[in-house]
Amino acid sequence: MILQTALLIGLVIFSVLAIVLRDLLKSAISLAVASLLLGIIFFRMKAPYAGAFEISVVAGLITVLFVLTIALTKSGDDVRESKIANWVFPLVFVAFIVIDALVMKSLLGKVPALPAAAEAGGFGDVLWRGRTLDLIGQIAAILAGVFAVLALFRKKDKHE
Amino acid sequence: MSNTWYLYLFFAAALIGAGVLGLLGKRNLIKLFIAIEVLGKGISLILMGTGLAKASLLTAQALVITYIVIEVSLVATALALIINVYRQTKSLDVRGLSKLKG
Amino acid sequence: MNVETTVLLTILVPILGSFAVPLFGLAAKRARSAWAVLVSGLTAVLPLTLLPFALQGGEQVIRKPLVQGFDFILVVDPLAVFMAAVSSFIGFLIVVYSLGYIRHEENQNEYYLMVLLFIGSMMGLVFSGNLIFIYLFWEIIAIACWRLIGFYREPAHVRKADKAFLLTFFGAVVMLLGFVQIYGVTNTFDITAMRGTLVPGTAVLLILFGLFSKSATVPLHTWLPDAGVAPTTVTALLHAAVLVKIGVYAFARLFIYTFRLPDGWREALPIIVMISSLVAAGAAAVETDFKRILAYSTVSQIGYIFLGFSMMNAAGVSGSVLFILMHGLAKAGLFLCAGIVIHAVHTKDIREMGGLIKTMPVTAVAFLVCSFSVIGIPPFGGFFSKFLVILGTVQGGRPWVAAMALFTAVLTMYYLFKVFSMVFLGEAKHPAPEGTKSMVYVVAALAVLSLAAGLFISYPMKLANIATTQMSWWLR
Amino acid sequence: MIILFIVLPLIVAGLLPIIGKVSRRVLPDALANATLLALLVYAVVAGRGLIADGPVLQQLSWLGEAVNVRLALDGFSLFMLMAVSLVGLAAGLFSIDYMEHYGAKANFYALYLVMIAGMNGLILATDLFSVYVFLEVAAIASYALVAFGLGRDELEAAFKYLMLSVVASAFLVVGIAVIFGLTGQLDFAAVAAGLKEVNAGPVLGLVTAFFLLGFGLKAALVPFHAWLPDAHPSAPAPISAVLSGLLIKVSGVYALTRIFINVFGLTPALSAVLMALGAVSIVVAALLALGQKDMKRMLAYSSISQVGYIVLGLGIGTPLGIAGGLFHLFNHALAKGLLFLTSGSVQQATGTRDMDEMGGLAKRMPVTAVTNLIGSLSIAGVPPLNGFWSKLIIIVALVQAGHPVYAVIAVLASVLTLWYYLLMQRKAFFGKLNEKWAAVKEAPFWMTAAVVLLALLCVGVGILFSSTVTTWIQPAADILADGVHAATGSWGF
Amino acid sequence: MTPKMLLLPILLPAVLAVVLLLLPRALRLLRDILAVAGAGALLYYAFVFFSVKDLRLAVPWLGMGIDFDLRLYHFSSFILLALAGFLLLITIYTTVRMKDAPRGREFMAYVFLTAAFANGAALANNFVPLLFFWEGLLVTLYGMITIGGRPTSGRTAVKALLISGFCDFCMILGIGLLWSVAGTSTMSDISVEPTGLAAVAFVLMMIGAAGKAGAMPFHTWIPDAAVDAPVTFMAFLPAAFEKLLGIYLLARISLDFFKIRPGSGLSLLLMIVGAVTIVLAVLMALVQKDLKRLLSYHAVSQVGYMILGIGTAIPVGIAGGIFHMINHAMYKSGLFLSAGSVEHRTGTTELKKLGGLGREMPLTALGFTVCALAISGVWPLNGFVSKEMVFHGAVETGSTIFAIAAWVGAIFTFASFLKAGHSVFFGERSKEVPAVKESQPAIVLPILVLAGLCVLFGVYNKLPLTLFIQPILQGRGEAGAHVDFTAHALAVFNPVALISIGCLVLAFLLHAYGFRKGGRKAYLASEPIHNLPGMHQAYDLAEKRVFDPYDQGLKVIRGLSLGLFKGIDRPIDFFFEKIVTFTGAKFTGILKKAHNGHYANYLAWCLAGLIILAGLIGLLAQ
Repeated sequence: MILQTALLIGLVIFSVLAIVLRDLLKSAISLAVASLLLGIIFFRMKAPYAGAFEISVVAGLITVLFVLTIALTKSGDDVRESKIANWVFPLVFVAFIVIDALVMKSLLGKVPALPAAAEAGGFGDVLWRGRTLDLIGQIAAILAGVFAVLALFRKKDKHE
Repeated sequence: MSNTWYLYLFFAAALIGAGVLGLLGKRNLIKLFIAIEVLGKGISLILMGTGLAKASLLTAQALVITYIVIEVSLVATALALIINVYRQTKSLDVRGLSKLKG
Repeated sequence: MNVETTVLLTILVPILGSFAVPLFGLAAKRARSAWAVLVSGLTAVLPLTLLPFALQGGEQVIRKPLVQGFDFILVVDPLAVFMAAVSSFIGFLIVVYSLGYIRHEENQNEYYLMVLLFIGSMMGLVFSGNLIFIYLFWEIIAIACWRLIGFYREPAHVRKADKAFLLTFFGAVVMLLGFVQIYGVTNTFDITAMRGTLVPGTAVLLILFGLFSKSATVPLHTWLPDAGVAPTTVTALLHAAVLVKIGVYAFARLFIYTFRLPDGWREALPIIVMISSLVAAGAAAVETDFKRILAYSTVSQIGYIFLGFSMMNAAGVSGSVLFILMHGLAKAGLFLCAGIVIHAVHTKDIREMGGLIKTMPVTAVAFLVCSFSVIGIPPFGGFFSKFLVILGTVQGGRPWVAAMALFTAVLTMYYLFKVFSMVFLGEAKHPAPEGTKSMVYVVAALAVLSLAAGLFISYPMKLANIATTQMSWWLR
Repeated sequence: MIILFIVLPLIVAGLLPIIGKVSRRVLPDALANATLLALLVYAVVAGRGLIADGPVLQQLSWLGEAVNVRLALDGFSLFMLMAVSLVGLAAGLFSIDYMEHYGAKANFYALYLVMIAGMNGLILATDLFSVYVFLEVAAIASYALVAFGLGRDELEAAFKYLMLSVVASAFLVVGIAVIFGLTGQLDFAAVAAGLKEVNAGPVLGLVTAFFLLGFGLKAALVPFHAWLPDAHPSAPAPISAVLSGLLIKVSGVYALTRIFINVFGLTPALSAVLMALGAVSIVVAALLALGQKDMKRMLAYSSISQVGYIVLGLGIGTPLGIAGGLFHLFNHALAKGLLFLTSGSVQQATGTRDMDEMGGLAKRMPVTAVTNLIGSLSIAGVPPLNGFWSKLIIIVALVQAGHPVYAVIAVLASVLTLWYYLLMQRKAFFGKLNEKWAAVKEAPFWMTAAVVLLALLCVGVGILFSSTVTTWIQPAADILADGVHAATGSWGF
Repeated sequence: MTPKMLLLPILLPAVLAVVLLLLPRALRLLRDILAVAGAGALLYYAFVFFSVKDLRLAVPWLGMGIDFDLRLYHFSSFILLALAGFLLLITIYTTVRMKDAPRGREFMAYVFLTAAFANGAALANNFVPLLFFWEGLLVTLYGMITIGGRPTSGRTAVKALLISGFCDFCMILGIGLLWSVAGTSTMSDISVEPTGLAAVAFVLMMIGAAGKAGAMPFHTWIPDAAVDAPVTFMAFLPAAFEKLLGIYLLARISLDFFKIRPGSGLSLLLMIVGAVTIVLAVLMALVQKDLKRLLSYHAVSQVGYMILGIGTAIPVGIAGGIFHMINHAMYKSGLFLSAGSVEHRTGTTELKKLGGLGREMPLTALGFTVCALAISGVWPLNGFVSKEMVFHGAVETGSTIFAIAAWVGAIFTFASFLKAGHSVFFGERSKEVPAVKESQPAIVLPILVLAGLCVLFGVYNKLPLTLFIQPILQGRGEAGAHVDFTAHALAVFNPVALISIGCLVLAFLLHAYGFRKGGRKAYLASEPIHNLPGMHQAYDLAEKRVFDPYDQGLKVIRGLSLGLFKGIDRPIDFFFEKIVTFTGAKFTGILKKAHNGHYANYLAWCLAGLIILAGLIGLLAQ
């Protein structure tokens, strides 16, 4: 339990780092680390498939995409970030955490929960039988992503 | 154990908060998208957390996986967009993207 | 041909005919003109065949069921027949006049289409027995007007067209709100089912707002003078003959035929409309633009029609019914005369005209005759209508309002003769010949009709009386 | 085979890049439009028969195994499918000529069909998460389509659209997750049943707010609207038409309505909030539209305003209000689609969207001008066009339900609507021909055909409004009316 | 004699008017013959009608109790006869006088049209036909004045039209009120007490009638028309027809419709109007330098006597008023016609340019002199008789102030005619006018006929009094008493008559004094009075039309119009044109500024919206 909490805290810290760090590459790496931590958390929550996916796809593929983009846009690093935001937002974030904690505490036990439904079968059954439509959706999303990338990187012939 | 899902929810909310604040405060396009990724992590976490609460981890996993796939599509599209923007404007500053207004 | 077929034809012939105009326009200019005259002529004849039916005091309700509550209902009664006959006839004259007037202009297809559509929608409105369909035709007319006002496509003209459309649309939707409120009370839009219902005061306010905007009553009148940028045929159609009468017709249809007006309104209305009349007459006396003067004059005269209807006694109502005819003839005549003059001298400013009686005597005399009729001087038709309205006002116990009305009549006389003197008398500044034959014939016809309507007053009066007794359920 | 609505466009989309290698133009054109036409025919011809005996809940079997693809076809979804296919087809036809100079037609159609598939999936889905999934599918495709021209403005618009959308859908997933956490279910019926058992007041309120943000942003309700006036004008005209005509309605209004009315049940509080959102959208967007010089931007703001009407009507929650809202949804889809298409014609002919530079184009492009006029008047609610009837029904419903203030707002805003449309007419079409455009020609055949199709539909629906209402709107509204708790008054006028 | 015959006096001239208008110029002779024959036929029928006296035609017309109702009885038959007589004379005169006028044909048509309307008005027994014919006269009035052809003719025509129209509109209102009070529009059925609304109705109808007759303050168009309109018109309408009709109606109003009693407020009002008209108009007449203008002011002044007479509400006074009406029509027509004759030959009517024409135009001079003496009330001419009756009536009311006013009028009337006659026909032959001949017979004949009638009606006053006047008043006065005014009509030796004669003498002295003062120039004979302190300024102001209610009224109308336009109409337009658009633009501007294109801004709205909505739902759910 404590480990899990520590992992979660780590997740938050790395996520925040990913946002706060100046250097884009470092942020991307922080994000990857956060994903890794999330994967481990999933794994520890007895959700191995999700954990695996998180680590492989998010920590892996997406990080690669980010790094690629960063590489392609190298000279765009020098965006001057808002000074005020740098001061104010951490404060707001801390306040948010406090509120979050308070809300969660007050919610604790207040929300009546239905009895948990027992799940039959294994993960495969659930995914393939229970969420088949989502699979079609995934295919559609992948198609959309692929076509989108194709469209955005096509050779512009003569528009305007 | 039965209440651990609140823990996940708490942290998920923290992640979402961080992501939203990042979206509001950052100016670098890539940074913005990293913030969205942070937001996504919060969402993954919250999905798992609720799955845990309802003892429907398998469904939750299915959802998270679908979510991740969509996220990948989205990231690909978004990054392609960002690269295109960069090619056009030679800058990654979101403030430069305010030509359309009024 | 029975009544039902005739009425349906009266509505459908011009509406469908209007959409055929571009097709004929593709074929030949002449074919298009012929078609327009044919359709409008047919439309003018059809209501006339209903006159015997109307003179017997007949009333027939035609019902085509649609979604419940939105039934297509037509009410054929003397009032409707009277109105239809008057507007379609004047519409026909104006189409004939147009042959000469706009023959050199562009966009004639659109012009004839819109004019016919206008006439057809007018017929639809006149016979409609469902509030929603009244509104529907009301707005189609607004569309047609809008296109017609902007006919010359000048930026300023189109602006005025937009203003007219917006203002009348604004009034109309407010009126629609009133209809909906009535629907909330009665659960129907069918006016034959609502006769004698006392309507809520707010609904009356809302509906009157719409009527005033269409009938160009102060304070919603300013679009009408501005609409004078349209071709004169259109302004004649708009101002004189048909468009502004819609409001008063709807007033008669709604608040005399159908609903009971709350007492407070019966007190207030005469004063409101007379103030409108007076203000417009004052403005007409100040203006120097020929058509604007006539437009303000229209606003002013509309006040009388409202006044007569609002008195709700036999003299007032039948006077107002008659007024619709007389004013239609005379004001159309005035506008068409103005059209001839403007067409010839290429200015609208009366200060730049003068002495035209020498070169265009027919026009001048027609103008004079129509002026007399508008002012209300016998033996022209306008006398009877104005007299009856004033008589109705006095009999309704409002001598002060009647005095105001008469003072307005003096003002009318003042500005109309000012115009006549400046345009036709005095030294000639722009001697110019009269227009084409079709134009001159039409104004002469209108002048003669104004005179004939006065000399043979008993015929239209009979119909007006029948219409009055038919619709005034409280008089029975 | 309801799933064809999702699968068929996806399959064709998958094939298109390959076909695009063979034939760059003709085959993609034909194939894509044939697909859309097939869907339309299927929806119109077969769909009504399918739901004759009440809503269909289809469970598919695949390779002999029962797989849980649960698709629901009822009056409401069939109505939406029909609308999507119809406007989709018109836009597709328009693209034949219009997308010519963008290049990569196969790619374009592929994205377009994926978007259609996403919308269809969303309409047929019976599961909260599936709704999200298909919403994202359609959204991702639309980001790319908005940026399809790859110009600076397009990219900027697409980027903003994407960023704001992503935030919205993030909140949507959070909401779905919370619902899942409360009930352990995702299926509409199960969630509805589950929510009845759980008394989760404040949490449900929060979820409602999340959903309002999520779907409200998709539907571009004020204050979640800011992306729309950037994104819709920047997209190629047919895409603008589909985005304004369909996407915001399917992924915004439809989903919102489906979930709030059929799943959550429309509480008075929710009804009040929806109506307030609708009214604010109507007024704010109408005022904004008034100040626009860019034709498509004006149309975009107008979309926001009209969506306000739809939400206002649906938010009343009475059967009449729902019917009015749905009817307006359909009418707006037709008319706004039409308007965006004509704006595309104008843009292609003149190369500008700035209305101040246009003027008197009616002379050179009569068909475009007339169809544009029909669309404008229809949206402004001028009879006898279709938009009038739906607005009328909404206003009647407002008055009947005792919301006179909203009725007044709705009415006055329609005057504003007419105002800016008249501005558009005056600057672009009605008026003296700008000498610059003396050589301009009427749009090519397919573009003209598409706008004429929609214009005829606008007029036809207006004249035959009663049969349209009874055939399409009433079944749809009945479905929703069942879901309204506070169902008062009887259906009918 | 069927009732349908009553349409004849209306239809015959109307048809004739159309025919005359349509006859081509070449057939001028035929036109003249037709006109004279028509007028003769009318006169014949008028005699026939006069002998029948009792006939009524009532056909349903407009519904609501409005019938086309014509009634012939002694009063209307008398008016009919008078109208027909004047018509014939004027027609004869016109055939020559308007021969070469550019719109002579039109003028003739107008004359007959006027006759048709006037006959109709005299016969009408229902308010609506009455108004129809009464107001119809406005058309011909306008048309005839414009025929004058001078640059200002149009303006004067409009002035006449506006003033008459105003009076007619007043009458409409009065009729409406009376109708409401009496409950019927059939004139012969109406007799109400003039109290409350009915009193208002009386005043309004009186304005209509007196306005038609040309009483002050509705007279100002007449002097203008004298200059701008053909002189025939002056003899025809203001001098004859309008007086006949106006006073006819005034008498009907005061005698039949309302029960006006001597000494009542309304009687007093009438008398005040009468007296004021007499004095002020005659003072204006006195100083005129143009014959036609001078005559026209007298046409106004004499109306005062009639109104004063009727206003006394005493039989003798009323009879005097009505008798004065017919007398006035005769001599004033005669005077205008002689002025026309002079103008016809000399081309001018300015007193200064004329002089000593008596020798060259003896018949005209004779006619003029007789008529002038008649109007001045010289014994034994008709003017003396009717004036005496009015004086008697005025004295009998007890308010001698009115009698004094009438006498003052008499003084100046005679003085001014001495001046006019002296300057035109007597004295030195003017050098500005070339030698002239007497006018054609067709011009002279009507003048002489009228002059002869003046003498006849004076010397043999029994004829008109018993034939025309007394039946009208039969049954008034003391119940059952037989009315007879002929007894002392020409009596000289009573105080009233002596005072009148004294006035004439005074007038002669005044003229003689002025003549001498003015360097023996007759046209300057009125200058001493003109130059009296106080008077002079008043005259100057009058010349500047300060007292002209028309000009002042126009100023009011213009001011009011401008006020309405600038004060109500334009602000409303400003509201729609500027304020609405400005407000719209302002709101739009603010909102547009908010949409600054920054994505963070938009995101912030979304989040704020989220928070607000969450709060709102929370609030509403409770």
